[in-house]
Amino acid sequence: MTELSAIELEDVVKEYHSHGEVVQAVKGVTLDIPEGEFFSLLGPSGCGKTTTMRMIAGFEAPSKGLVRLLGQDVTNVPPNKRDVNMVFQSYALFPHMSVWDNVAFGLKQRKTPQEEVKRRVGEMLEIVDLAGREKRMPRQMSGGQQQRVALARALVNRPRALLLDEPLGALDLKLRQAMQIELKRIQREVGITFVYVTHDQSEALTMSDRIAVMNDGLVEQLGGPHEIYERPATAFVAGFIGTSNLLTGAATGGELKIAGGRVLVPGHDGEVTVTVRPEKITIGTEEPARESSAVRGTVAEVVYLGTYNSYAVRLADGAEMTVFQQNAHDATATAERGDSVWLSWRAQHSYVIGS
Amino acid sequence: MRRLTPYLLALPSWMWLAIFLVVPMAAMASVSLQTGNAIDGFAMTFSFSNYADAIGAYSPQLLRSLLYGGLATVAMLVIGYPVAYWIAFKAGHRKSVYLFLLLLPFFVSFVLRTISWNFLLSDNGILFGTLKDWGLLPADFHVLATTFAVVGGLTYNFLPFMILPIYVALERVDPRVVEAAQDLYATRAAAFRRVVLPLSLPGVFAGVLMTFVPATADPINAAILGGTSNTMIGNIIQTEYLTNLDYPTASALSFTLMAVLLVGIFVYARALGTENVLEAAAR
Amino acid sequence: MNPLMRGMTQPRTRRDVFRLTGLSAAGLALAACGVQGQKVAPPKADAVADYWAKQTKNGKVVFANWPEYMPEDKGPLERFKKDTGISYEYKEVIQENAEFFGKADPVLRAGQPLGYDIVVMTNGIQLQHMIELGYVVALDQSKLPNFQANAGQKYKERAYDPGNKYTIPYTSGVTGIAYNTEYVKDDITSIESLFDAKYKGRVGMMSDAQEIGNFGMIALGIDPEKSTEADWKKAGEKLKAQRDAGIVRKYYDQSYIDAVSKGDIWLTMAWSGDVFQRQLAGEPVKFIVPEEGGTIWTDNMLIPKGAANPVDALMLMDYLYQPAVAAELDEFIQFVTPVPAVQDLLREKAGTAKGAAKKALEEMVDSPLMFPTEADYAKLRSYTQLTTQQEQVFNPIFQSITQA
Amino acid sequence: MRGARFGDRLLHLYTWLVIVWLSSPIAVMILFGFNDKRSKSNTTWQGFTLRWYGELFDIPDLTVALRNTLVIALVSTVITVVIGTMLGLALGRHRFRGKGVTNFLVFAAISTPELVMGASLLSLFVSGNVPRDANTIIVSHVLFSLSFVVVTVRARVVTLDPSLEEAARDLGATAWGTFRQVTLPAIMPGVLAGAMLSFALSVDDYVVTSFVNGSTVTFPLWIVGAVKTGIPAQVNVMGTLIFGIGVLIAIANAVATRRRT
Repeated sequence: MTELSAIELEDVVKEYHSHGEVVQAVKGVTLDIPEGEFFSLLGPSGCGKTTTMRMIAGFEAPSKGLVRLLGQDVTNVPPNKRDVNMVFQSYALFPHMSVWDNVAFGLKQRKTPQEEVKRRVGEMLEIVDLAGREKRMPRQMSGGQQQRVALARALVNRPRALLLDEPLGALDLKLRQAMQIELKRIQREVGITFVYVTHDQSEALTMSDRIAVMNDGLVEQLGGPHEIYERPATAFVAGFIGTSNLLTGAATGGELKIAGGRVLVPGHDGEVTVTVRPEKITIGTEEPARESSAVRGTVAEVVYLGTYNSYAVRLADGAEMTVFQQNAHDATATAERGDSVWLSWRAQHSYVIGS
Repeated sequence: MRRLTPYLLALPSWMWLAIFLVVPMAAMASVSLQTGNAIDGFAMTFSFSNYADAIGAYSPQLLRSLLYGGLATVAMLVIGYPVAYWIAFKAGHRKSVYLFLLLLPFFVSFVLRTISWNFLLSDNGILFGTLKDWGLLPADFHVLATTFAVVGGLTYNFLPFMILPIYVALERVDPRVVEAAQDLYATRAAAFRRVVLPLSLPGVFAGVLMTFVPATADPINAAILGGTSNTMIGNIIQTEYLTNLDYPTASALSFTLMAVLLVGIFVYARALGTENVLEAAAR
Repeated sequence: MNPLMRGMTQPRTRRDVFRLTGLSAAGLALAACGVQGQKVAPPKADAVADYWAKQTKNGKVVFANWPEYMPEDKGPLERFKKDTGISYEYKEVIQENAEFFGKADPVLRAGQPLGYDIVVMTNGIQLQHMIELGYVVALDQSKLPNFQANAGQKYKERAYDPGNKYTIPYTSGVTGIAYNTEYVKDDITSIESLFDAKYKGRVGMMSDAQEIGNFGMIALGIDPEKSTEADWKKAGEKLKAQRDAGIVRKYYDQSYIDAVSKGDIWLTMAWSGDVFQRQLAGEPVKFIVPEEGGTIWTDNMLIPKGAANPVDALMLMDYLYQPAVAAELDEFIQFVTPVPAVQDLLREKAGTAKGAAKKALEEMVDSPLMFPTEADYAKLRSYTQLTTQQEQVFNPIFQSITQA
Repeated sequence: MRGARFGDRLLHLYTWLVIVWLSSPIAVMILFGFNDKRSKSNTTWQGFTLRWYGELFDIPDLTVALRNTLVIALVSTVITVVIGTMLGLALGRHRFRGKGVTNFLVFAAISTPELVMGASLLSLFVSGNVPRDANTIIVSHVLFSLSFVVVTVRARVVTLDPSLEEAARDLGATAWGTFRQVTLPAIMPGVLAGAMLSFALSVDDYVVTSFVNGSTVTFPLWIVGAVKTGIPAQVNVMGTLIFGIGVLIAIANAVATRRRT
């Protein structure tokens, strides 16, 4: 990689001491985030993603390991001397300051000339569409407006990287979707590195260039959205990102026998875990051709979801598989509850985890 | 029902304040305009000169009280703020324990505390006597019967009333707001000055109100710890009322004191930029 | 019915409650009738007889006194109960004359009973007000046989209550000079020592206008009892010069005794009983009556107006004049008893006692602070008697010094 | 970061210094509760004894006075906290007519010199023919503590997020349930601070009490009276016990919170 790394974490560990016990919140994370990337830390709550970000911001000192910004070791540099800014989950706007004063805070702290402060704050309020509301106090604004103030307050400083801690969590769905696009647009415009912490996988997939999926203090998988979705490195990732059907068993001669059917796993032998995305599966009443993976089952539930139908199909051993079928032609379902059906999918859609 | 709620909430306190404060105060206001003496009786003469006479006679004590009260308040603020700050942000789940410890000496009667101070601060007592024996202090060094002792006593006796409201205000400052300031390049000092301090001002205001006012009116510290020229206005009111039975003068002085304090609080609130003084006064 | 009561008993609408102004008006009305004067002429002799003729013994008495003025086992009261069958309630509710008067005045002025049958007050302005305002029941002299028989002559001739019309003494004390013998090596004999620049910053004076005024006058050779306004002013000037020269450390209330025994002040105006207790505790303090003179004060028993059990009260007051009872009381209080026979009784007791108790009793018997000699008494002056008008001149002269 | 930690430690030490300073006269008081004094004065050390602890309740009036003080403080604190919190809520949350006057009265109650308050209350009780006893003391203590509770509670209420209460109502809570489960916990630090102040003010008060006590004697009243002839050592012991019980409560509290977390 020729580009300079905006943020590097080198085997970073964070331990807390609580009543004589040591709790590891982050158990050794190594990351290398190039400049200009939209990078997401994705994981369930308590996985260590927020702690990791707070170490980048400087609010927590790592117990072990190094943090580098633009190649410089900042492990022991306080947050006010780090050229990164943060958008807090609850925004953390200064309740006693107007919108203008909130946004101008960072510039004033850096002794920016007054004229420039005026110009840049004005510009930034234009960008986030808050021009004309400079005198408002935070508590007089809606959640979406507060969110934009928080964004403006961080971006106006033109940081080398912007850290966002679940910034859209408090917004309603429509607004959240609009802001996702907005954030992406702003990121492209200002061209700075975004590190985005979220537990919402669709948000991460929509916006990120790369995603680090974290679980229990460790990075389980690091890669682009497509890679993470299509080729999950672990069962956890497969389960956490989207919906997955997990099938396990011993394969012989590139074929895995399961109750009521077979899964083709060319080139694999022995114990395997296979993941199949529900939208890759075809549901039908005829037995499919030999070259497909196929399994028999009974429809347990059909849910109409507008653009597609979701089927829950119970296999002979009691396991359930989820199948999505596009409503491409008409809205009538292929099968009803209680019908006996065949599920089939192509060999390349069976992804063997860890391969 | 909704519209009645505030009235219902305020009603018990209103009754209390109306019956036990307003009525007696009105009576006192009337007394302050009367003339006469305890034996022959007092008559209402609308003698506003009572005020002029009382202020004329006791302006040195009045000014001294404001000075001592002000000094003590500043001292309390300087001493108490860091304590409130530490408890609010750093004491974790032991906050209430620390607050309790700070207030505990005040569950023991003030007379006992004062007697103990007298003993501790005695010219040749266990503290100064020892230091004098070691030659660390001149023989005629003394703290009792000085202005310092009076202001110190006021500071001591009202300190918890400064710490508690500041603590209450600081306790609700979101720590993330402080982090946000640091994230935006503010040093710890700047984050304190620009964010924590302004957010704690309502508590500071309440603390100043709760300490400056009673400290200025207090007669006890001056009587016990003061010397020959430390008499405060509270002592004068006490003498006029109890010894001289000059109820009009005592009442006039009390109202003057309250008026001066009210003006003082008003000016202070303005200096803080509070729009509505009475709102702020009750904050 | 007064306006407040009316306001509280009548049904009212919510609106009325909010009308603070209305209540204020009630307050004004209340104030108007709150401080009426009621100076009374001394009751005629037959009125006194009439009053007492109507009273009967009720078998109980409520005694309001200062704390630590009665042995913890309440011995004298218990014996009174046994001898007379009169039960007692003893309340230590008086902490200061001024404060006690301050809270008794509105009650008595409103014609309500104080709730006590006997009250103990020091002679001085407040006691004088009590008498002048008619707050005190005139005593039936015929029912005070023990007092007549056993009280010392001086205690029957008190200027503030000639003929014991309203009060009889409970105990007495002397105001003189106390000094700390660790710091003052000379023998103090004169009141002038209090004005000596040698003791700059080490002199304590009393804050009470009467006490300090008396000492100012005694220092100038003026008898306070016969003083005039011009004398007060002269005394005021002398005391002001003393203060301005930095001689006085502080104007004290009761707290002077701690200050002098710790050495914060070296010499001070003082009350005899306080000093004697410190001496017994082994503290280096000494009390003298200055050769120019000192003052004598007395705590007096009186029956407040409206008392429920005046006959029983009078019986108890007189009972305390039995020498044995007075001795028991004095042994505990250690001030000057109005019953001279106590000295012999305590001497007898010392003869049979042993060890530390014997030593303590012997010290008491020999102490001029508990039993002043005739020579001591000769030097003692009483408080100035002031009319209300005079008081309005007298008090400011001295308060302007002590409360600068 | 290391500098910050050092600063915190310094402040921690400082807080303890202030606590020690505030408690230092109590140390002397505790010490002299063990003084084997022979006379009535208790200012010079005359040897160690536990005698006063054995004879703690030998002065019946003093025992009664202490009990009175504690009962009065408890009752008046409860009343003050209840009605003061109500007014604090009204002032902090609602707009209503008479708010300005109320604020003024709250200020006036703080700024009235104690002596004036005591004297005027006595006049009121006398005029209204109200007998003076523990009840009138409680009434007066509520009066002078009220403002302190109102001010601390109100300071807390003004920053309370109203949507919290709306959320509770939305989840089916009754008005009272909302108050008990949402509002009250949220304003609790203010209420507790007010309660502590109120209790301390009541236990400590001398001036106002001395006017409205009738024949009821409280601990401070008894002590002030006893100063004239020397305070018995039992007073020190009682002060020590009050202090000791307080410290025990603080320790128990600390232990309990440690267990919980």
